[in-house]
Order: sequence, then structure tokens, then C-alpha cells
Amino acid sequence: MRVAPGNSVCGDGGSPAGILRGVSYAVQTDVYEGPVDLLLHLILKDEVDLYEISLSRIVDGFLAYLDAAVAALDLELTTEFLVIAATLVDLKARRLLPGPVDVEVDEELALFEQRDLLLARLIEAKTFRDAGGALEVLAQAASRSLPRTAGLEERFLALAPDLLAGVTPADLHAAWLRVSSPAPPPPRVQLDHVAPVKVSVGEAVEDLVARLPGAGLVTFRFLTEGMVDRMEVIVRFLAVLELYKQGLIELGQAMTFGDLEVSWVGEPDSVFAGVDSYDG
Amino acid sequence: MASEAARAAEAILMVADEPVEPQLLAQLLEVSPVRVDELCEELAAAYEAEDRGFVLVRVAGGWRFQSHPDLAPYVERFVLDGQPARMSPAALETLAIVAYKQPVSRAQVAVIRGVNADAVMRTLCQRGYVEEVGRDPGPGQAVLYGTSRMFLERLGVDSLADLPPLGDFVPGPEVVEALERGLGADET
Amino acid sequence: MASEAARAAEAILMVADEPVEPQLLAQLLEVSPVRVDELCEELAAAYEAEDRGFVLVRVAGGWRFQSHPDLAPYVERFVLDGQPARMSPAALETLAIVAYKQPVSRAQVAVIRGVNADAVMRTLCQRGYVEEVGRDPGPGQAVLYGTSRMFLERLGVDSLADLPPLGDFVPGPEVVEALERGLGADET
Repeated sequence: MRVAPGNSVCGDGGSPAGILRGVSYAVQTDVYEGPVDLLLHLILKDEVDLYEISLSRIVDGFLAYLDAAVAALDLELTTEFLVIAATLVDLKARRLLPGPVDVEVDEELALFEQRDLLLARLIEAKTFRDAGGALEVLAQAASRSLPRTAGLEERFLALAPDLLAGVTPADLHAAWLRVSSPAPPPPRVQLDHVAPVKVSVGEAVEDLVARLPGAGLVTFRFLTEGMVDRMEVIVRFLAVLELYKQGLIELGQAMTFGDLEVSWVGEPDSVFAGVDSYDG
Repeated sequence: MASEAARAAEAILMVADEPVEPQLLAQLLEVSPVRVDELCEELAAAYEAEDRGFVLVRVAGGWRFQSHPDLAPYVERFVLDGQPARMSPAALETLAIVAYKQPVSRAQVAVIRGVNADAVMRTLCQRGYVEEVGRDPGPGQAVLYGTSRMFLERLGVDSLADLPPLGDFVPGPEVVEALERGLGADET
Repeated sequence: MASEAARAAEAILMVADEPVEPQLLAQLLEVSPVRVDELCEELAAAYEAEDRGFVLVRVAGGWRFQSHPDLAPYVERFVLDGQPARMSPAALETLAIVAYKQPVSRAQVAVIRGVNADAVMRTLCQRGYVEEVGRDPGPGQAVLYGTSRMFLERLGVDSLADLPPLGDFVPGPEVVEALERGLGADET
């Protein structure tokens, strides 16, 4: 355990873990612990190096969330997730793909900047989560006492100024209109036409294991042909990274921004060993 | 050393808004109603002996704390100087909801106002403008509130029928637009 | 023999339905606000020494009577609906952001939390813990939020200055290191 006990006031009640299991959303649709929370949880609780496996788990966890909550699909949340996922994919890709020879210095700097920003956000999120935990401790202690609210005894009521003095029936009616007129509903984005993404990283890996052996050198573009959803492409990319890590495929890139080339190098009957790491 | 039962009685009576019947206290403290009366009498005697500014008395069939009669002049000044002299917009809105939607529960008022209404409702009840008129027959049996006779008198009308009718409400163009947008957004 | 001022304070606090500010008590009792605080502290100490079932505390800028925390089991049985619902981790985190960063806009809260904060903020406003405190003078005039007096009452603290400093919660070096390692930043 790397986390000092004193730094975890809130105790992390277990809800972020629910993201991975996909269980907590049904009851907590308005309190979704966002991508930043999810990252925080993965890094601090599971102690994973994101380089290892957890990015795919993040995607799977998020997809599980989308599955469970398509009705309330939140565009800002999804965008936020894509930004974070893209940054992480970028970070990982740099370390997996052959040497930094052709990487621009500016790009490298931009990457560091993104990583620092992400780190700053994680630190901030952890700070406020623990502060929230401390508020809860105070609230719990305070809830053991109830205040006296009995108010004035009858004999003093006659003395109390008549609050209705000067109030007319018209004032009352005006007050009613103030509270009864509906507030304009918040603008909503029509998302009904957006089909939920159903593919998990595990499924994408299985698909690749079925297609790649014997297919020779293929491009990543080829493997994502026909995909219109960015999330699907990200999932597919994670699956490719996973297979690369397992030593089952080789990756190549002829030039910067060129097509990513994928070739199967595993034994034809290689037993794929990574599926269990997607269970969260 | 005060007994647990006596301390528990003090705690309950301190948070009670109404006189608490000895039977109820007996049940909560797990002692007999006779013992409750003994305990409360002992407490009342102790406050008297300590020359406290409050008393514990038996009124309307129950026990309650109240201010010591000697100190009425101070309490009167508190009532005159320390209490709001005019109805706040929040209080008037709450009163309007009760007037037009009665009988209505506190939870329903909170939903319409969009904020917790407990404190305001308590004040309105205390001032006698609003009163309990029944219980919701559904689960939970929430207390239902309505406006009082005094409310009508102070407002200068004979009956609720004399209030400006709700039908006069004609939504403005922005409200109509909002409603249409709301309906459109639900289409699939 | 208890002083007249102390007795009057007890009487007034017994009929008050929210914390009474020392300034108001001072005016009613014709003593200085500092003296009011001294009197109330003496009373609180006396109740403590007498092992009473209630306490006198300073909360949200004023003095009030409340039940002794020891007796919560009895009071909870008496006040069946009195316990406020526990807050979700998301609500607590959002509340912490508002408490420590106020005045703050919803957009600013969303940036820190990394997710849209509208639903949680609406819930907190509805519960009365958070309220509008102004408008951003900049373009867009975003509504700015702060914590309410009810927030202080719910937490049982006298003022925002009594909250633990935010610095206490900034993660230590080992956590920051773990985060850096997680992002692969310790390499190169």
C-alpha cells in the first residue's frame, strides 16, 4: 500500500470500484464519479501503472457505464472521458512504439504538459475528495445533536408583529405566479440517434485473435474500417496494444503520421492469456 | 450523577416542538409513566433550585421547557426586536403555495419551491397563518397543511374563494416557448 | 445566585428557533457581546458539570440549545423523520469545493470535478446547503455559489474559519509519487 493511511480521510467507501463492476450507476445516476475519479481510484487503490493494463479497464468501465445509462448519456462526461483517454493513449503509444527518433520536440513538450495537467487535476480531485470526507465526519458528529426549534410560547405570539400586515390577496397571487411558472428546461442535446457502443476491449481482442493470424501485414486503418464511432476505434487500438504487450503481434510505422502496421507473430495456436485482466 | 433516564428526558424535551405526553416519554425511556412524572418533577425542582431562566412545566397533557415567567420582559423584547417584522419573499411564496394547493404536505411544498421549506413552514404554523388539516392517507401519512381562519382575516377576505383565481394566469411567450421546447425534447 | 443577564439569556434561547447572535443578545440584555459569550460559556460549562441531557453551543454564528450527542439514540427514536439523509461521495466532494472555493460558479466546480456538476449542485441547493451568493462580473455573468448558514448548522461549526484548512487534505509526497508513477511520469 503506497497510500499513507492518514491521507485517506474519506476511506473511499468503495463506490469508485463500482464503476469497474458496473453496479453503482443504477442508484447513483446523478453522482457519477467521473473519469478523474476513476483514474484516481485505479492508480491509488489498484496501484496499477497505467502503462500496464488499466487503460483498457478504464475504457471497459466507461463502456459498462454507458451501457447502463444510455438514457442519461451525458455529452460533457463523454467528451471529458475522450480527452483523458486520448491523452493516456498518447502517453502509452509513445512508450510502445519504436523510438522517439522522429518525434518533434514540441510534441514531446506538449505531452509533458498534458501529463502535468492531468497530474495536477488528480491531485486536486484527491484533495477535495478527502476534504469532502472530513465534512462528512463533521456532519456525522453534528447529527447526533438536534437543535431546539420549539419557538415562541403562545403568550408571546400576540406580541409578534403581524407578518401579513400590508399584504394583499394580489401580492399572494403574484407570489404564487412566481413559484408556479415553470423554469425553462435546460437545453438538451438529442442523443437518441447515437447508438451505444457495445464492444469491450476483451471482445475486440478476441476478434483480432480470430482475424490476424494468416492475414499478413495489415494496417490499423484496415482493422478499423467501417467504424464510425471514435470510441470503437479507441477500443480497437487498446486491443492492438494489448496483443503487442503479449508479444503476439508486431507493430510498425513507416513514417510519422503514417499508417500503423500490424502483423501477427504469435504461434497459430497461441493461447491468449490476457482476457482475465479485463474483468476489473 | 444524573440518571440516564433523566438526561434522555431532558434531551427529548429540548428538541420537542410540542408538549410531550408522559406515556410517550415512558415508552422512549423504558420506564413507567409514573416514573416519568417523578423524573420531570425532580428536573423542574432542580432548575428552580439552580435559579435557571427556564422552567419545565406540565401543560396540555405533556411536559415542556419554556422561558421563566419572571423573564417575560426580555423575551418580549426579543419578540419585538429579534424577529422579522415583514414577511420575506420566501415565506410569502410558501404561504401562496399552501393557500392555492391546500391540503399540501411539506414535501410537496419543497418540490414546488425547489428548496427545503421546513423552517418557513414552521414559522407560518407558529404565526397561526397555516395549520395542520389532516394526514395523507398514503404511506408515510405525511401531515397535510392548509391556511387558517386567521390567515383569511389578516388578508381581509371572507373565504378562499375570494382569492384571485388561478385561471387568471396566462403564461408569457417565454414560458410557452420553454414548454414547447420541453415537449420537443421528449420526442423520439 | 444566577445573574439576571444569564437567566435572561437562558429564557431567550429557550424560545429561539435558530442560533441567536451574540450582538442581538447583547442588545436585549444590555451587556457587551463579549460578556454574552462569557455568560453563555459559563452556562454551557454549568450544564456540562451538572451532567444535563442538553448542551449550549455556538453554531453558525450564534448560540443555541441542542440535545447532548450522548443521547442521540433516544432523540432519534423520538424524531422519526429528523435524520438528514447521508450525502453521496459526489455531493460531499462538490460541497467541499463550494465551501473552500466560494464564491464559485458551476462551471468552475465542473472543471475541478471533471464532470458536469449541475445535478449535484441542484441537489445541494435544494437541501439548502448551497445558495446563490452573487454573479460573476465578467462576461456571461455566471451565477456564483457559496455555502449557506444551514451548511454551518448541519456541520455543527460556528463559521467557515472553523473548517479544517484545505491544506490538510493536499496529498502527501507518497501519494503524489504514486500518481506520477501511475501516469508514467517518473520515467525518462
